[in-house]
Amino acid sequence: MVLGLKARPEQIADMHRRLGLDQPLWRQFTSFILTLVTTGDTGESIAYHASSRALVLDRLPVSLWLVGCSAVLVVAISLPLAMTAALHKGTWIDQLVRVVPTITLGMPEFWVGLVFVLLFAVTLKIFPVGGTQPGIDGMLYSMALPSLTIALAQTPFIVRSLRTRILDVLGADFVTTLRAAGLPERAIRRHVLRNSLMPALELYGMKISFLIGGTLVVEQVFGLRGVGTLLFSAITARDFPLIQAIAMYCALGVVIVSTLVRIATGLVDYRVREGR
Amino acid sequence: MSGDDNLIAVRDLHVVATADGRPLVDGVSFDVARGEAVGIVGESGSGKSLTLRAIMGLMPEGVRIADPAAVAAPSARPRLAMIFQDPVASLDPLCGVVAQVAEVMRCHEQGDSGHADSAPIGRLARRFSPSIRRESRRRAADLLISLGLPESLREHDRYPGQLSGGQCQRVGIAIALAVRPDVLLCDEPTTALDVTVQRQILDLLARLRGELGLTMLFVTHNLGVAAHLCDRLIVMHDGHVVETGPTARILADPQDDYTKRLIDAILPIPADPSAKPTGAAEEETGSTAGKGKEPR
Amino acid sequence: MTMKRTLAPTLVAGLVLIALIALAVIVIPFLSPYDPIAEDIAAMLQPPSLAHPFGTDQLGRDILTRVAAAGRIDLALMIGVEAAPFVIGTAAGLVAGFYGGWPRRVITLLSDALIAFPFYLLVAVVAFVTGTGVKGIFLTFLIMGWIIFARTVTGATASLASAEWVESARVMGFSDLSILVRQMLPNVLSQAVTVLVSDMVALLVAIVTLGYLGLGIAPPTPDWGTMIADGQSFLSTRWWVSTLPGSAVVLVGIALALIGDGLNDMRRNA
Amino acid sequence: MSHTIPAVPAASGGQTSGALLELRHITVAYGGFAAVDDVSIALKQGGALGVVGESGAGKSTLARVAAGLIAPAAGRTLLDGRELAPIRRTREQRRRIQMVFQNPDSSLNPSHTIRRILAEGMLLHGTLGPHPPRDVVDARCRRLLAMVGLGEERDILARRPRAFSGGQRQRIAIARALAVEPDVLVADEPTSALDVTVQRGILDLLVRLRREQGLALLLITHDLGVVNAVCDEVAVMRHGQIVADGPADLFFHAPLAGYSGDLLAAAREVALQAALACKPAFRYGGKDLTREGKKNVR
Amino acid sequence: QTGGTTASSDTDANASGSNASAQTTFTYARAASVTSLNLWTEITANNAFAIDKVFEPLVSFDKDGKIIDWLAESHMISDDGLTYTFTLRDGLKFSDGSDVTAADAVFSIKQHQAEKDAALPLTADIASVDAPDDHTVEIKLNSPYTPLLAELANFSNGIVPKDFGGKSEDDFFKNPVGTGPFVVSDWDKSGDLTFTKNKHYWQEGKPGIDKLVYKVVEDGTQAVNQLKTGEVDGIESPALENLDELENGADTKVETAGSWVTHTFFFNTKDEHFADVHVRRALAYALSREDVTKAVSFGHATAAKTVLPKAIEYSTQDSIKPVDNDLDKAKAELAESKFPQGFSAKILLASGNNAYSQAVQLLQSAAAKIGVKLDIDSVDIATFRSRFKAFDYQIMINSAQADYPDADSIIDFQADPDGFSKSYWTSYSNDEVTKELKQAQVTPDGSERADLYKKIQQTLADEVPYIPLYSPDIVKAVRKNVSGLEVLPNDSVRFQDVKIG
Ligand SMILES: Nc1ncnc2c1ncn2[C@@H]1O[C@H](COP(=O)(O)OP(=O)(O)OP(=O)(O)O)[C@@H](O)[C@H]1O
Ligand SMILES: Nc1ncnc2c1ncn2[C@@H]1O[C@H](COP(=O)(O)OP(=O)(O)OP(=O)(O)O)[C@@H](O)[C@H]1O
Ligand SMILES: [Mg+2]
Ligand SMILES: [Mg+2]
Repeated sequence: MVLGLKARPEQIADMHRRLGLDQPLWRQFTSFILTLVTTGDTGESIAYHASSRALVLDRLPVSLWLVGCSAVLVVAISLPLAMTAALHKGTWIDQLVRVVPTITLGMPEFWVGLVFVLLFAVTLKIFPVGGTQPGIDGMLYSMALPSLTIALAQTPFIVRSLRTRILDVLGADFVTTLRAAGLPERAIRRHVLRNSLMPALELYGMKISFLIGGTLVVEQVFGLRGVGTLLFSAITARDFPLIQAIAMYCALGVVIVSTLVRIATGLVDYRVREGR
Repeated sequence: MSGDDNLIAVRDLHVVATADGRPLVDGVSFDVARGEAVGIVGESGSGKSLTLRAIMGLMPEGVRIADPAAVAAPSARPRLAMIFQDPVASLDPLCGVVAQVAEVMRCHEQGDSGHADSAPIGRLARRFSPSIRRESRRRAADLLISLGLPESLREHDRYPGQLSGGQCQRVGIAIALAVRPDVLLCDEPTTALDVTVQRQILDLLARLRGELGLTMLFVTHNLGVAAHLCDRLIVMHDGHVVETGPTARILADPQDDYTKRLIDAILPIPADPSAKPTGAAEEETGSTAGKGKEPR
Repeated sequence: MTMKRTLAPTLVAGLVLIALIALAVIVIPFLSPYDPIAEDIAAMLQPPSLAHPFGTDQLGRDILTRVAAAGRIDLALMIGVEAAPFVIGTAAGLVAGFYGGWPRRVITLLSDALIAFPFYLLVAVVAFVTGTGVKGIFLTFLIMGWIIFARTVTGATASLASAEWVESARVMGFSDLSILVRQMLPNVLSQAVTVLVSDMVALLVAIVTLGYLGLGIAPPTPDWGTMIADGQSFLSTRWWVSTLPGSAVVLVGIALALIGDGLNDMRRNA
Repeated sequence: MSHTIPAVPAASGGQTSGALLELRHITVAYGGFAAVDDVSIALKQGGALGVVGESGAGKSTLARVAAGLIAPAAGRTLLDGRELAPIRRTREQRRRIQMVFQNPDSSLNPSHTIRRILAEGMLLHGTLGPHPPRDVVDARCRRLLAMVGLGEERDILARRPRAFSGGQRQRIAIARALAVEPDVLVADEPTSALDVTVQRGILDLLVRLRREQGLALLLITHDLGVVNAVCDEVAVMRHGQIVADGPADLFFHAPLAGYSGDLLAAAREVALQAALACKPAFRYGGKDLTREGKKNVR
Repeated sequence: QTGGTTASSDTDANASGSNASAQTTFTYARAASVTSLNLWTEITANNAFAIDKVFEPLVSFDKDGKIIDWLAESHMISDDGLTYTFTLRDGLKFSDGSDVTAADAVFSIKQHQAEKDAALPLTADIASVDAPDDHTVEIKLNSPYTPLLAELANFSNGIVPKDFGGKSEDDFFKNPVGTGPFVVSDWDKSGDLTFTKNKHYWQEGKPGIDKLVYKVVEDGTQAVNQLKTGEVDGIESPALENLDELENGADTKVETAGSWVTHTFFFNTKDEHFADVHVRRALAYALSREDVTKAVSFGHATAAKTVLPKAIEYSTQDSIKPVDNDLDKAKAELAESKFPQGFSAKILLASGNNAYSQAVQLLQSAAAKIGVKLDIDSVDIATFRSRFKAFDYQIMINSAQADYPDADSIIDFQADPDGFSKSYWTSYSNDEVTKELKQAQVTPDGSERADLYKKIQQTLADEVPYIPLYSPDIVKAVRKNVSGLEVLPNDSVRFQDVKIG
């Protein structure tokens, strides 16, 4: 927009001085870290004239919902698919489970998202086109398509590694023991799954960074007012303090999530619990 | 021995590789009578394990039984349980050993109590009821301790990785016993263990056989072990049974060429000069032989 | 000769597919009567037809020709950008897995710290500093890309490091470097390559997504990402503009995934 | 404190003179727990020491110290009376002490061909001179394989370890160790995974090399039958210490107390009956039982 | 047939008339959030078009850019062009119910003059602002300044209550009170802004809707889809490439107005290449503006021949002879230049704008035809702004927009080398042009002024400091059931006549 061109250079310089933007980048960064450590504050956003922490915290719920729903969906899709494929190894079911995620593997999230919107929201009108709706059920309703989009991008990796792992475990001696002991298939699957989960969880922990990164694009496509869209506008506005704040919260999020994943692996495997 | 008393009857069993139809087990037939202990010995790759697995109905991937009727039980299907070679690998590494034994116990009790539990609600209640879980855990711990595992298992469960090989093999035996089997199939259950532990396990199996009247089918490549435990031997070579008969007879007077070579290859351990020169006496002193000599 | 390990069928399928794609990408621009970057406004946004099998884009350029021309860039970029992280990550993983101890701790810490920053955020920040385009993509992948290789190779190496054949090589008198490169590497390479293959798809998708975010390759250089992104606003009315370049990405994805699967199968069955 | 086997003048481990390989007062600790605790052994040229003992006694650890794979917390290793660095050994020192590992599944690099596995050591040490032509290498590899009873197939050198059975792999590992013409062979349970007929072949070879080339053998096993067939000296380990050592004849014939006795008794119990049943001669014992045993090994 | 969203269900209720308390809400999808409502310091569209819903100036302009009286019932300009007299309407009230007096207007204008961070300062040389009585506002100038009336029509000259109704300036703009049709009710600075209708609005019976929601939908495609399903009732800036789809949609339509915007290639005449007029003319001849327009506008723009858009008075769009689309002449011009063999240069492009990226590619291939190699330097919008403002570019594409309906708005900004924009950061300087544009500022409207602007436009067209490309229609997409939306040429809209259903 051209409005904005007429801002006087003195004003800009003045604002930059006020916000410390006339300093070199590294100086800005160290002072950011210093204030962060000493006061827990992440500074003021240039574009929004508001506390960056307040901005991020305000957007956080939507992103957390999105990440949470996608994480759940990833598991809910991957586990049964991988299990089914492994149990039917070599059959057409297996091929199907292996090939279909391969197709989505090459589809960028924004494109899948767009197609979903056109299909399920615009044409079939099953889900909302975008944005969020109030209440828990409204949230779940609005998260359906976005989280499915993210989940689809993540599942191929998880399904493939999980399937391989389940196959390995299915061939393990202890499964034969349990079979020989006459345990029902359901109970055996539980044992197999628990033993297959570890590497998948580790991969999941690694992918979580991509998952959180993926929210940026998906929030954009679905018009969700989360941290991702905030970041996007912060980038286009060169709102450096805000970018720093978001990066920090993202890193915090990733650390928390990978800690949770580590705790989860600990629950699954006592060897992790005991520090191996 | 009447035919009805045979718990296992294998008739002309053929196992082939799925890929190329190569015969792996090529027309094996034998019976095992109730209460009998039969050993299968033979060269590596002769089809011993496959025969056992065929009886168990657990064929590994890549092979199949040509005629499934070959291993049909002659009378009512006996309960089978199996002990495997590698004691540690044959237990779920992420599941406590008491829990594993208890799970198998619960599963077989459900099966036993028949009609009353066929209702799904009953089954569910049984599966999730904490009291039933506690009870089965207690009995699992009892069983494990009676097999010589540490008392502390009552208080806290341990994972297979936290037990020694010999202890794991006992857990494997406990799992097999939790099935309350009529027939115990053992696939080289002691080769991975060192001699002292090996002897303990063999003693344990002999004792259980005496106490529970188990029928046993025992695969090994160690003729010594076979002689120690089995009434009768089946010698396999290249997918065929080459010789069968009472243990003592086969060892003393092998008929088949391969059996002869097998026995010939045994490395002897020089006899204890102080021992009484009779095999029978040796057997009676059994496991306490060492202690008897302690005073020296 | 039995030494020739038979190729897994999935691998063969993947290789054939990628060969076809490579062939198409190389040959089509030569055979095509159209220039991938010459505009023809009169022919803008035509649906697929005999003259333009993939239709034309907003500037009337033949999409098929452009998809092929873009393939050259994108596939070359994919390989070029992935090479350095692959080598660095594999080397780091070998060292970390083999020695354990502090080398492993340092590498784990470093990768944990980096992975805490979501990928696109990093791209954005790098684009901030270096400007958009290939440079930024390259730099970001250098920073982030090695991690997945390092982790995979670390795990694989560590599980082999105590194998007795490694000790045999020591006893035989081989130096550590020689053990790492000549003994260890061949055994972990296939796993690293499997990861490489699926990571290449991820990279390709990332490049495409960067195009969508406006941080990708600058026009007029045809690039799948920019093509898909440019066409996304026509998705409901002129589907071909974005979907057909998109299917090229999907096809490459399938081919690479098949190769990865095949390598996996071979590793497990060989 | 080691109990020496009675009725023989103490062959104290510490000061064997003229020994080819000597380990003195070796202690290896894993986080405070001593896997090997002040152990001394000595090997003469052409000698064969059998180390027996229960699982976890520290046998393999001791072997790894001898082969220069782990540095002991205390103790010295001497070759020809000269001290060896615990790990940083010269190439030549490495060549002279070779080791065969217990597990046939993991002792060969799965991605290398048999040719490469056998040849790389020879090329490294120049056993065949500098830059030997390929056919010379191949011929040497074939001779080695023939030595361990393998190698009729034409393509054998191009195969990879997966294409061999456990017993075959074990033999390839032995061939690889022997390829560089070592003076000492440390063999960690080289036959435990094999069935008796295959085991026989390998032991045969080891005995022959001892006799013909003066190879010194440190044989670790828990199979007393193997010790009886191959070794002239025995050391019994338990809890990281040598609890008994001495000549093999005495070990098998003198009545033993304590752990060694238990071990022997247990082994006899499971093994002897088979022998009893089929070989009356063993039962009544001619005086030359060990000789008898070794005669079987050919 | 409706998507079951808030807006549509409200509408249904309203249409049936069964529920008197039913609220009609108009949800307007916008790309950015409202961050401030301070009418003096704010300038960007996201804020300006919220401010103009709350505050209103004395005069305004209509759909065609014609100045009309607004809060003033009438206005008078003295013959010497030095005195402007405005008479306020009767019964004007602020949204809090208090009366609007001339004192409020005086306060507002003076406050604007005093504002040191003013974004659109009044450039006229004002001698005094007075309120002779409650209904009259009088502005006196030291020298004539013809564009004053147009400047006053700007949103930044809206009327606020005197002394901010007793509040501090900061507090006031957090919860502003104005005469506009809407009142801020719920405001998330990084998100949506909800207005409710001003019950005291001076236009009887208006606005026709109870609630106006500015909903932030950053992604254009997302906005289009939301409009299709009725999740929003209108889109502020639909992409041109989506227009035919929206025009022909079952539930959607578009509303247009002539525009004050021209998308333009700018040359940095400080650069050694583009200091040469022949180089600039060569590129202008090489390029076909018709093609650019066709490629990016989908029939919703006119190719620009001159710097002034057609909707602005004195534009010579229909008569001027531009330097355009003649490859032979292009080659000839280049041959005459200092770089007859061609050269290479970079086009600065802000990423994320599809139309610009297409246009740039067209210039690129046009240049290639005469041996000039142009590379595209695509950067984020913030970098873009700081780069061109530092004259750190060679060619860029940007839009030139009039803020108020006077030719001076554009000409002063784009051709005055001493203005703070230095001829729109091209550093273009032509003494003749400078002299003429200064003179046009003091010449009253009429043929004399028209002649001046005609000359200026021809010079600019010949010397090509920039290549005007196309002027897009101002387009708003709305649901079919929306009526009464007035689209303004500055890209804003008036909602007071809007009805749904
Ligand atoms: N899953 C399989 N697929 C194909 N062939 C198999 C498979 N399992 C076993 N075989 C083959 O079947 C034959 C018999 O195998 P089996 O395991 O019964 O031998 P075994 O007598 O138990 O030998 P060992 O003493 O070594 O355990 C072998 O030649 C083996 O290669
Ligand atoms: N890397 C290690 N870290 C910690 N403890 C170890 C390690 N390696 C071996 N140990 C422990 O050291 C002791 C001796 O191990 P070692 O492998 O030497 O026994 P071994 O006599 O060879 O037994 P086996 O007959 O089972 O091979 C064991 O208690 C073992 O658990
Ligand atoms: Mg077997
Ligand atoms: Mg060992």
